[in-house]
Amino acid sequence: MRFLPDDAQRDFARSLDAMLGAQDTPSAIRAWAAGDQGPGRALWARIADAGVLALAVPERHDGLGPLPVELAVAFTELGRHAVPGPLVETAAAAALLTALDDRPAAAERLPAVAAGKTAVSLCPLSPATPYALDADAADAVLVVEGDTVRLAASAGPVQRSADPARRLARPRGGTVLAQGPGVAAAAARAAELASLLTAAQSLGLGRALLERTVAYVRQRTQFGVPVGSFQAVKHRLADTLVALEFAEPLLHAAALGLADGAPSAGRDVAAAKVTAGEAACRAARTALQLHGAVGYTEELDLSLWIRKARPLRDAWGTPAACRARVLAGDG
Amino acid sequence: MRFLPDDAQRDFARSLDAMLGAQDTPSAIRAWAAGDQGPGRALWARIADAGVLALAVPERHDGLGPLPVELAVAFTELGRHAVPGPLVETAAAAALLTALDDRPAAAERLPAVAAGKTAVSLCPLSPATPYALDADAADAVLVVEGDTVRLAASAGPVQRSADPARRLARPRGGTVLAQGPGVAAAAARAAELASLLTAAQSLGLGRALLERTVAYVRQRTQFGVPVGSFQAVKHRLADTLVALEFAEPLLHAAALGLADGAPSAGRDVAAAKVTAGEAACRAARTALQLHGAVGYTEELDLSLWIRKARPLRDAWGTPAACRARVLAGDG
Amino acid sequence: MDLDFTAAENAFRAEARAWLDAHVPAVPLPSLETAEGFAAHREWERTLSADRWSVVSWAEEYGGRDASLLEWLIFEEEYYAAGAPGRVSQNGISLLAPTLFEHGSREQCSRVLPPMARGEVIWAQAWSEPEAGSDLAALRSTAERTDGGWLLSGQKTWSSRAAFADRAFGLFRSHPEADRPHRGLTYLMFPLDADGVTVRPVGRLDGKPAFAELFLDRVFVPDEDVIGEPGQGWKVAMSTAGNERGLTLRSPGRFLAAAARLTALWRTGADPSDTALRDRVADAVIGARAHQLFTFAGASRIADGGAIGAESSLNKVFWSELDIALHETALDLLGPYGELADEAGEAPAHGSWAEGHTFSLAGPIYAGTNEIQRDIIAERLLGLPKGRR
Amino acid sequence: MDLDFTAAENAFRAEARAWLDAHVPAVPLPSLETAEGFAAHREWERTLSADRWSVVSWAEEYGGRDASLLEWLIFEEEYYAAGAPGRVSQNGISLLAPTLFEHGSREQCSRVLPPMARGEVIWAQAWSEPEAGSDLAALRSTAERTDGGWLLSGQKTWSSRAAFADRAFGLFRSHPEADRPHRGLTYLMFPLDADGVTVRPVGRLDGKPAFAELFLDRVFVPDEDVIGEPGQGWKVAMSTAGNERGLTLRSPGRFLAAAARLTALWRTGADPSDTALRDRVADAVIGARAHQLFTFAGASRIADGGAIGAESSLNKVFWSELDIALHETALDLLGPYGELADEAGEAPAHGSWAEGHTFSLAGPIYAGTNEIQRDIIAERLLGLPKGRR
Repeated sequence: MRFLPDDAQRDFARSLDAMLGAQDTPSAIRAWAAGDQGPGRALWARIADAGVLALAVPERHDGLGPLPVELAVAFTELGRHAVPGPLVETAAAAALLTALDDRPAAAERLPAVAAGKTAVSLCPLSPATPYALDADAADAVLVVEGDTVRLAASAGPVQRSADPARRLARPRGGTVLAQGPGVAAAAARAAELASLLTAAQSLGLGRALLERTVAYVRQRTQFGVPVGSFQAVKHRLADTLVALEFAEPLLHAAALGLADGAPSAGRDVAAAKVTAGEAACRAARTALQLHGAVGYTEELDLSLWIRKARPLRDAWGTPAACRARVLAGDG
Repeated sequence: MRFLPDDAQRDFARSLDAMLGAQDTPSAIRAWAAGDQGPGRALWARIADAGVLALAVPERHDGLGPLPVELAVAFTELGRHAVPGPLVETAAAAALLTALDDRPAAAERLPAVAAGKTAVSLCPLSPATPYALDADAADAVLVVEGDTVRLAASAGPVQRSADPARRLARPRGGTVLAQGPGVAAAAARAAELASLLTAAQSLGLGRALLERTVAYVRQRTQFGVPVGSFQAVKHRLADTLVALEFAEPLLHAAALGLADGAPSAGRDVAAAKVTAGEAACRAARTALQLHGAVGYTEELDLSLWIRKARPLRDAWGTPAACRARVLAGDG
Repeated sequence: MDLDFTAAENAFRAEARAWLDAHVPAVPLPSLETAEGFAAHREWERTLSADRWSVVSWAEEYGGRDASLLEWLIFEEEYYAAGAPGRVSQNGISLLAPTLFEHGSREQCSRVLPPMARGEVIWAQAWSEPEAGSDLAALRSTAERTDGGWLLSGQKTWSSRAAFADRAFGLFRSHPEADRPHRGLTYLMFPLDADGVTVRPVGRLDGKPAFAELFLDRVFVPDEDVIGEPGQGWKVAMSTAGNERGLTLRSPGRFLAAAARLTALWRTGADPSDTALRDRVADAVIGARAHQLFTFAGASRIADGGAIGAESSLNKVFWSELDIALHETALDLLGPYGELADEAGEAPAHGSWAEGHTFSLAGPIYAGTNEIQRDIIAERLLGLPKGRR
Repeated sequence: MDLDFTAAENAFRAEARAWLDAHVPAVPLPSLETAEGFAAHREWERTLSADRWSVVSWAEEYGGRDASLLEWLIFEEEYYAAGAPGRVSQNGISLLAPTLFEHGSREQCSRVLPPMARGEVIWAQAWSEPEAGSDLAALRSTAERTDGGWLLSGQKTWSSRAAFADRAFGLFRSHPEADRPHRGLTYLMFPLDADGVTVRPVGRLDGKPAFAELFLDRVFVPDEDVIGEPGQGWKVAMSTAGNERGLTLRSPGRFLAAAARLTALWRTGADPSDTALRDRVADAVIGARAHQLFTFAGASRIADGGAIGAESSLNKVFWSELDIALHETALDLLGPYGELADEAGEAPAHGSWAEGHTFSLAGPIYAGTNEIQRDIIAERLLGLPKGRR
């Protein structure tokens, strides 16, 4: 056992972090929120160039995957930089198309997904999940209902999320892409991957929130001393770190479980999802409180991160659903 | 509106506090736990002399009551001093006997209750409440089952509680004291009073825990400064005070509601019960943590207070039951 | 000890309720933090004022009803229960007016208060500065003595509602030679459209311009707009911070109404056997009731001639945490719709849960952070040593 | 990155499981914190030791199996899953032995370790003093130089298990002239039945004499029982505090087993639609798994030649809070039986939930309070200023 990212995984994360850090992601996020996907798609292309999307696509469709562990590592960095767009959904759609084993449908789209040319939104339509993320910005929108997968005809009107970079739509109409008993199982596997990668985003988001807040309280002074020298501030940040540090191994174990097709993978993903999601929410609350009024303004780039935490916590598995799943008897 | 204890209520509380403070209650508690009820019953007699038990008994049976507000004030002080024995149960039994309107049964016992000569245990027997508190030490044990009140024949074997001063027994056999459609309603009213007075005990207990912990951290030094100068310690104590300060008005309002027979009284009692019970548990955890190892020893008298918090929180209405009651549509 | 209202109080409640029934807009006004919403809310203040409901606790000569604190609480309960609009004059009414009552001249009161009551002049507060948030004694903006008045210079931040307001009030360093940082400050009122004032709106978390930054460059303020003695601004500002204000900054009526809406949401939309959500709804109901009762007790203490000093810190910590928990419960109850921004077409209850949630998140920060409130509780109510924290 | 065990590790697990299946007492032993239970647990140590299961990670010459850290974790998982008794030798094995391995002489190791492994000598720790709890540098007990050894005087408190143990180890002030309070201390071992030692048992919350106070009056200790250099005791004690110990003070196996018992309790006794309880059970299961995985990651880091320094503070905060939450959930699941003391005849699971709860409450206090752990996390892992707190 060596339950740590290996050198290649670490280097991959570091190079993604460096690449994304050199981009102006806040501007891309703000543009995306305003309906201008240009900068976001440019970022998307760079992420694809780095090989991230290919990790979700099998080799036979010009990909490198599926590699859930490397995807989790990569999506942690995407979360750290709050990259906008249906990245999780595109990776999950790749898993769905792969699992459907409908060669033409997969062959038609997966090479373009791997290359970063196609963004896909995906939505398991139900009362609990009526919206498809960024459907208006996607090149294709897949809708799963029961044993059917549809390719939606249009995105429908967009609803704004509390996270301005999340654009929520109710996809309409379209044609049936696949139907039959295998669809639900394939969709469930895709949803597990989506849940895992959302958890990874939460973890990265939470780490970024913590790091920036630590940096802020070290330099901000009140009452003649750095705010970070107050014990109440220190302890709050310490608790935030504890929450994040114990979410990470759950995430990695869940990724390994998905990679191995372990029977407990569904439970492991649920455990990682709720823990990382709650840890990021805690980090967001900490960031908001310790930045004080400045953290409460949309001008501060960090507010883009703060507002992401809660929607990510609920996307692809609410805390209640995840906790129920952890105790569910089956696999 | 003058939603504050009046001078008479305040003086009553102060004189009870002074009287109990002059007794060696820790010894009485330890003796009670060991099965020696002598010192506890002596304390009981003084409490009755102060008029506390007469507050639960109507004038026609030589009492001064029923006066739920004054009872709540008094039981807050009994809780502050962690007085052992089935005091809540005796007051509730008085309410039950009064409500049953069975003059002989009431006339036989209530004057002795008011005079402090009769201690009564009371138990609404159900899977959730199988034990009668201190039944072995009581002069009478009333058991309510459905539409029947029994006078139990014996206490049965005693189970030790995590609070050593609470002796739990399963009363056995006995004779039927009352039966019929009025019993359940009378028992419900008695249970509401028991819940209110348990909440009052929790509040007093929590206040005592907080006060002693504040005193301790002011004098205890570590790292060259009083422990109470650390911000983490200060904030924890501040949060404990907040919890207690907002429980008190709920308690007083619930007592007023019972006194007035307000339709919302049941909900108000439940709100007070869960809030005071949780506040006392928080105070106990704070006391334990901030006393450190010394708080974890039974030698410290405060441990007698610490161990009371959780059983009181659950007695006569668990937090879950109280929260459900708060949202119940009826009265 | 009682919780009884007098016949007069009950009549006051009935009158308020009837008026609100007749006047509260059927469709919620647009968000207070937008230009359109600000105008609509200003108009609403005029409507309130026309029937003397905008400042019930003030003297009649200034537009009020001489209502007692308890009557004010009753009015607030009815106001929020009726779903009436947010109060755009809140800063003026709850921060500036009490200061004027205590330290203002009769002339100042007569000049400033009636237009405030009518919503004709909306006031913004100008306390914080970039380097003086929690640490208000670190203020740097200056008031320089000039002929017949003062020249204000410097930068103020987090000036709530200043994006659309008419005038502002705040503290300025007038006596830089003072020996301690919280001395030598002066409390002044100034127009936001004066020469030398630049107002830069700042969006809050949901993007609404709920604040502004103010840049002041030798803005002239006549002596008549100084409140209290020059150099005594700290005392003037603090003297009204602790008493009624600690009880009334956020009225119980607000949380009672929110808890009632939450309960209705739970009853209509939630699985009643979901005890995890049920417990959180119950806690919100209990918390709102506790806050109301705590406030009644505080009002009784004030009626007895007592004061609410550091106890207002208990109140601040309690309601700010209650408000967040209540709104987070609502968002969880709303499931996928809890994520929607308030302006989203499908946002439940016209987006008011989303806006309420955003607003609640600021609670532990403004009006003295909860960290500072806990220090005050520990030091002043529990007697713990001051220490360096 | 993987979570795979080698064939040898799996074989080790199978061997441990088989042995435990065959040897773990069917009826739980009496509480470790009673005289009777202590004797029974000492006997159990002998049983473990006879087949070399008492100290698997030690060298074979001292009674171990040269097991790796990972094998130790495997053993612990199997041990607690089998419901095996608590470890009465825990203090010696986890606190004294690592110190001897690093700083003890070969002679000391040979003399002290084998009887420890066999449960023949049970060790108590003697760190704290009345005025030196969290602030260990404030120690006052003295070691005075004498012919061929040292004379120990003073008072030690909270000496876990000293009521029944044979020997103790701790720090004593040997060089009072040292310039800083944590210098001038010496690490010594001494017998609890020596002349001049008075042991006064102290009951913990549930009344069990889990600690003792030690009064020392010129207790002679020969030079051979000094560990490391005289005057260097602080360094000696601290050098082993941060590495593996931070990972292994409470093994993941303990919490995994407790979470499994909790889940079983929930499945058999609880209303499955009670989501409030369900969520807490799920959190315990998730927490135990997270703690296991965090430990695997730490073990991997150590295997890579890395160190676990301040990260052990993360671990301490996490498991101590997990342990309390887990046990409080159990007590709530047990309804009215959750109140029963462990020796009550009707106490569920032979009172082990009650005893576990009592034990868990001490978690945030011992081995460095959680307040201090959070200071360490903030200062050493997050780089926040030390400050006066």
